[in-house]
Amino acid sequence: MQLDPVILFFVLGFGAGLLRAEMRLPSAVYELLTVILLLSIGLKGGVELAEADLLQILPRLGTVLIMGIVLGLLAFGLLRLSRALPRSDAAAIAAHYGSVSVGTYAVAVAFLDTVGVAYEAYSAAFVVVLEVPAILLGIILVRGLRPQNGWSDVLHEVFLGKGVVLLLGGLFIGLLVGRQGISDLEPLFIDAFKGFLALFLLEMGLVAASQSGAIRRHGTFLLLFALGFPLLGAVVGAVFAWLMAMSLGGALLMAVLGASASYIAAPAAMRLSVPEANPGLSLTASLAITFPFNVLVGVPLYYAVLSAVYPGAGG
Amino acid sequence: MQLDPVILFFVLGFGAGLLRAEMRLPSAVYELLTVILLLSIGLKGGVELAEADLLQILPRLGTVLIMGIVLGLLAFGLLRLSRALPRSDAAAIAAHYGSVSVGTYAVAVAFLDTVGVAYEAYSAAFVVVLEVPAILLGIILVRGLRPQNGWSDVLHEVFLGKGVVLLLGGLFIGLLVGRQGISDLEPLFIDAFKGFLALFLLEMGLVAASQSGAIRRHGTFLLLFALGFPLLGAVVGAVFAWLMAMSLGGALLMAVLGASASYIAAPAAMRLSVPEANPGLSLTASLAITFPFNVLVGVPLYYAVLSAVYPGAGG
Amino acid sequence: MQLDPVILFFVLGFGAGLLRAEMRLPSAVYELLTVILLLSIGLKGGVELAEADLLQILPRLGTVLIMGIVLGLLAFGLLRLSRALPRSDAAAIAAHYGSVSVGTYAVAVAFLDTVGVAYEAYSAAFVVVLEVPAILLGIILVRGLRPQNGWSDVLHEVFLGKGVVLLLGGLFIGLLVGRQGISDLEPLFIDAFKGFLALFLLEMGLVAASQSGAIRRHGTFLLLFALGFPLLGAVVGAVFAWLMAMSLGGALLMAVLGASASYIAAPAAMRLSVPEANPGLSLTASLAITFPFNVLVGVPLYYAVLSAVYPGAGG
Amino acid sequence: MNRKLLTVITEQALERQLIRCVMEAGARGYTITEARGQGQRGLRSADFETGCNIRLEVICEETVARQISTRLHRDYFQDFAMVLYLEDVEVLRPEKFDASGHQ
Amino acid sequence: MNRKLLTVITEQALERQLIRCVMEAGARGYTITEARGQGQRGLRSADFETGCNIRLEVICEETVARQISTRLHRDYFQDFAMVLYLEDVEVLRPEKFDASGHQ
Amino acid sequence: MNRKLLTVITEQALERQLIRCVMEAGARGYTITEARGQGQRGLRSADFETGCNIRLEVICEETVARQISTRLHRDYFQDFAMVLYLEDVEVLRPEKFDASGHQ
Ligand SMILES: Nc1ncnc2c1ncn2[C@@H]1O[C@H](COP(=O)(O)O)[C@@H](O)[C@H]1O
Ligand SMILES: Nc1ncnc2c1ncn2[C@@H]1O[C@H](COP(=O)(O)O)[C@@H](O)[C@H]1O
Ligand SMILES: Nc1ncnc2c1ncn2[C@@H]1O[C@H](COP(=O)(O)O)[C@@H](O)[C@H]1O
Ligand code: NA
Ligand code: NA
Ligand code: NA
Repeated sequence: MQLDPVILFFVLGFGAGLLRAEMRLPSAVYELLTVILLLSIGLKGGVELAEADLLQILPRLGTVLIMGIVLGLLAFGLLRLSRALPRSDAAAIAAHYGSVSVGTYAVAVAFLDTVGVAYEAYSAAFVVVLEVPAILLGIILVRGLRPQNGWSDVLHEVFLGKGVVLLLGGLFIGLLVGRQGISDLEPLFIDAFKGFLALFLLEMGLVAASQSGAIRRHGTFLLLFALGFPLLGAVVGAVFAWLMAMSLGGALLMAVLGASASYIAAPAAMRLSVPEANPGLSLTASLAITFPFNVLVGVPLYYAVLSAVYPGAGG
Repeated sequence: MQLDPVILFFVLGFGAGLLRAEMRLPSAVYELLTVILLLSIGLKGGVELAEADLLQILPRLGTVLIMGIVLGLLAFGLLRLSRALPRSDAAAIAAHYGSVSVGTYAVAVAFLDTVGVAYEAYSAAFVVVLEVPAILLGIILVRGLRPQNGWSDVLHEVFLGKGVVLLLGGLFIGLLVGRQGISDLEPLFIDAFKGFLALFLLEMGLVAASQSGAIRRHGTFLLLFALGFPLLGAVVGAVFAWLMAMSLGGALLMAVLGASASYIAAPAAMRLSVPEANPGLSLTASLAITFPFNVLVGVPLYYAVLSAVYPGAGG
Repeated sequence: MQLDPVILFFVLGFGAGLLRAEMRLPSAVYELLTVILLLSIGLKGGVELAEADLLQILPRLGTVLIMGIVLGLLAFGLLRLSRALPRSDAAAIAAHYGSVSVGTYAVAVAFLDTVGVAYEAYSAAFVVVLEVPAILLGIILVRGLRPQNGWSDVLHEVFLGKGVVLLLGGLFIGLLVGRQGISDLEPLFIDAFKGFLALFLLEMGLVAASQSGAIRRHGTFLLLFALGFPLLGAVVGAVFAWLMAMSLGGALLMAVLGASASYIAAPAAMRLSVPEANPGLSLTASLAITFPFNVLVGVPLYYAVLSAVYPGAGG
Repeated sequence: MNRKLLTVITEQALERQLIRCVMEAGARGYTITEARGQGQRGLRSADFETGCNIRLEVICEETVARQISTRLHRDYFQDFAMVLYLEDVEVLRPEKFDASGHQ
Repeated sequence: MNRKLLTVITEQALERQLIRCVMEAGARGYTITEARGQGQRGLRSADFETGCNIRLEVICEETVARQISTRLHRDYFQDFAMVLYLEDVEVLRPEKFDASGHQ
Repeated sequence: MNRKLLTVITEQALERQLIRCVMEAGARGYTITEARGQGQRGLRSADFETGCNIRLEVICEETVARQISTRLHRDYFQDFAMVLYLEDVEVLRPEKFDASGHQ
């Protein structure tokens, strides 16, 4: 199969980072890339929503919400069973893994475009839905219904973070103006998507490498969890996709949503609400282990397996 | 009529801003967007200038200069008559409203492209001309011919601000190399124009929302002026367009130039030259009231009216 | 001949800079542009490498390495003969002129695209090779084999600077995925290349202008050297191109590599390793004199001469 | 003429809470600059997703400074990266920095 | 060995004037960092078009510091957001910071 | 309760070396902000390719501060743009800043 160049950008960044090359993109550039990717995914999803049957999709959002809680509880349960971590750390990690990584989702979308497999682009709406429940769950698991600094800051962080607002905004704009309406926006948001994704992954590689020193510090248990849970999460995601009768492409996206862990919304929210949890632990797991794993191994692996076993995949 | 998605980006930004979502673009990104928009508008204008009769256009620049002074004096007169504001504040606001907003001009250009109406793209030169006279007028109205910190800093700020230099630079480059010559620059400066404008308006929506708290503080008089003066300014602009025998599209651009208020060059210049004027007042008016009004209501409104009444509009 | 608009952007920046217009791009934007240009040049080169005979090219890299040392020694010899500068300053300047400027290389590539002359795009690999030897030579000429702060920081700076890593990374990615593979990256990295180059040159014009005050301070000797050495370097580059039997386009690129002076890798490395050398001296020469000279005069001049005399140029 | 200058270096994530605490204690203003650094809780910079620091300065009366510093110790020292120090400074319009000051 | 450290926090728009004032008063240098903050004139940050602040530091002799602070008060305190404070600092090569110093 | 605050303003290029020097002298942390400015070695800002400055602060015991300042003088004062000054500050958990401190 053809090598996807965006993945090589991640490898480049990761390698450069390990060698301590001085080339982190300025944070302003990273933010610009994030904004463009979020809007781009949102717009594409919205255009598809405009052409889909909304009444059919709405109940699926509820199903996906349940998936977020299932994933969070699964992660928390496994971590507590292992007795390796205090309650607060287990809850914080559960919040990360029940939530999702938009970057990984973008890689899966690029993968499907490259191999030429159709998918339900409106799944962008699922990304939005999944941003929320696991984070709230994580907080409740530690604080009950009274987080450290009150709910208002937390809810603000979760619902009004860049991720939710831009994805949702893109979805609505795409939904309102339709495929024809966004045609003037395509050069920047659609045609250049893979180029921006390449730059984003270059940066993410550098970031992941800068965290990788922490892996050793946090021990093999974390490593095992951060490599093992994605596999479980992918299965959960694929099962939910099957429950919702999605296509093979859609099933890959759902698997990736299940397998990926948040490294933007969750860290910020957990830092404020469960400050006694060690932020290094959950960030190392999601950013330095799970993200690279999914990008390099997970996406093609899940696809290979799904091609073979997913109902109707012709495998 | 088809909804223009760039406007929806403004709405998204404004809404997110009101909800205090944490997503302001870094200032570096905002500056990059400004630079690209200014150059893009300048280049397009220059290419048209290259194909137009320069001898016919030069006297029009003089006419437009007069329009800037007329608008500034009108605004100052109205504000002084109302007795609501001290002389310095009236002059500062007059400087803003006699000058123009490049962002609003870009929205009008995008609007005309969307509805498919031709326009004199060389009007970009008018934007440059209008940047200057009202600001100088505003200073003279307070200081006479001796501004607070001497003329040199002010003239520097006015003539060598980003706006004038980049617009003028783009115009000259477009004029020198012509349509054929800029073809390699088109992917970035022309094709992606609307995408960049969308990001710019997203940011402007956030900025406008962040200022909107100030509206209440400054009272209804300011609100009335900032909503009413654009209507007057649009009429003035349209009349000048008619005097210069411009097309319907050109008349819309002139109306928008008349209706819009500066929020970049004017604030910086007035802050230094008339520091006793309250900068919150003029910025709230131009940025939090007039800009959103023009983008959301003004542009289509002026166009609807002009379609009906402008000579030769076939209305 | 058709004026190349990217050169006019440099002129615009330079003029605006001389007038002290307030419009430097934020450093984050400058870094983004650098990253995109480096990757773009690398990718194009890599794609060509994928289609070329690697066994034929590898020995050429060695030849180019020798060229870097020849240029460095030439510059050092001339400067020492003149007795105008202490050893440390001569060595620092030699390091700059034996090394190369990627920006100038990009201008030459754009020039060849505009005039429609073919060239060996894999020359991007030569840029990487030339980044290194002259800098190490410069250090050794002053410190012998014991630089001020040890070799490790210096080697890190030289081999793991943005320039080498991104060019090399782009080359490898292009080489691995080939022309077909990078097609999705083209909108950002290939189609928009000239637009980004225009913005980059705008900024470089501003930077060069901001340094130009220093020219007077450093006297006419520096001016003469910074204008004269590029001519010599261009001849050296062309001779090496001829030795390697390159095309006319390739010969121009080699001439430009010979004529240009580093203003990124070399300054940083020399500052740490030969701190007693005056950084103003070498930066003024390379950035404020040689770079503008090459961009405005050198590239077309070298091309005109090569068209007339280069074997097989049909001149 | 003398007031206290209190400087707090801490995680960016706390900015909102910090400002609330400072203003509630009666300070009349504050200044923030972006910073990075290292301390007991390791390296903190934009290069690490643990994020940057902020450096907050407050000029105020000694009692206000003590109150802020007590509250910060109580609420954040255990779980957050935080450093805090006090200096004497001379200001020209001291009333501008007083909890009871008239503008 | 002792000199004064004068810190001025004010609107970015004044940078050019501020530097002129500092150098004319006889200071040998200055350092500027970007800042944001809040005071009598409200919130000042990049998020608001009123713009950011700058934080300027000058190490100099006491007389120079007094002169700068007097001029800033006279010219800018009424119309601009501005805060200004003085501290004692110990420097190692005091002549580097003196109006009459030889380089 | 009293410690020294040492501030160093110098070229960005020296950051790595500076941090090494500070930590080797026994400091327990440091804080860096980006700065620009002017001094004997001319204007230093992002606008000039000579580059920006950094402003490094270390809270530490007096002996550590003296040691850092001596080493910086010896190694860098001659060839690099550098300014350095010392102040007294009051900290709340002094052991957090001591070379011999227990975390
Ligand atoms: N000794 C010190 N001197 C100056 N800054 C310090 C020092 N220790 C810590 N800091 C700063 O305070 C932040 C939090 O410190 P800590 O809580 O010790 O991790 C660090 O990231 C540094 O920016
Ligand atoms: N009490 C204070 N402590 C620290 N910084 C202050 C204080 N008051 C004002 N500032 C800073 O000085 C700037 C101007 O203050 P003002 O003139 O009071 O609006 C503010 O934007 C803050 O950055
Ligand atoms: N008198 C001063 N007050 C404040 N900062 C200074 C002073 N002199 C120099 N600096 C800062 O220290 C840096 C290096 O100074 P120098 O070594 O004198 O060039 C300058 O770029 C300024 O940022
Ligand atoms: Na997940
Ligand atoms: Na107007
Ligand atoms: Na060279």
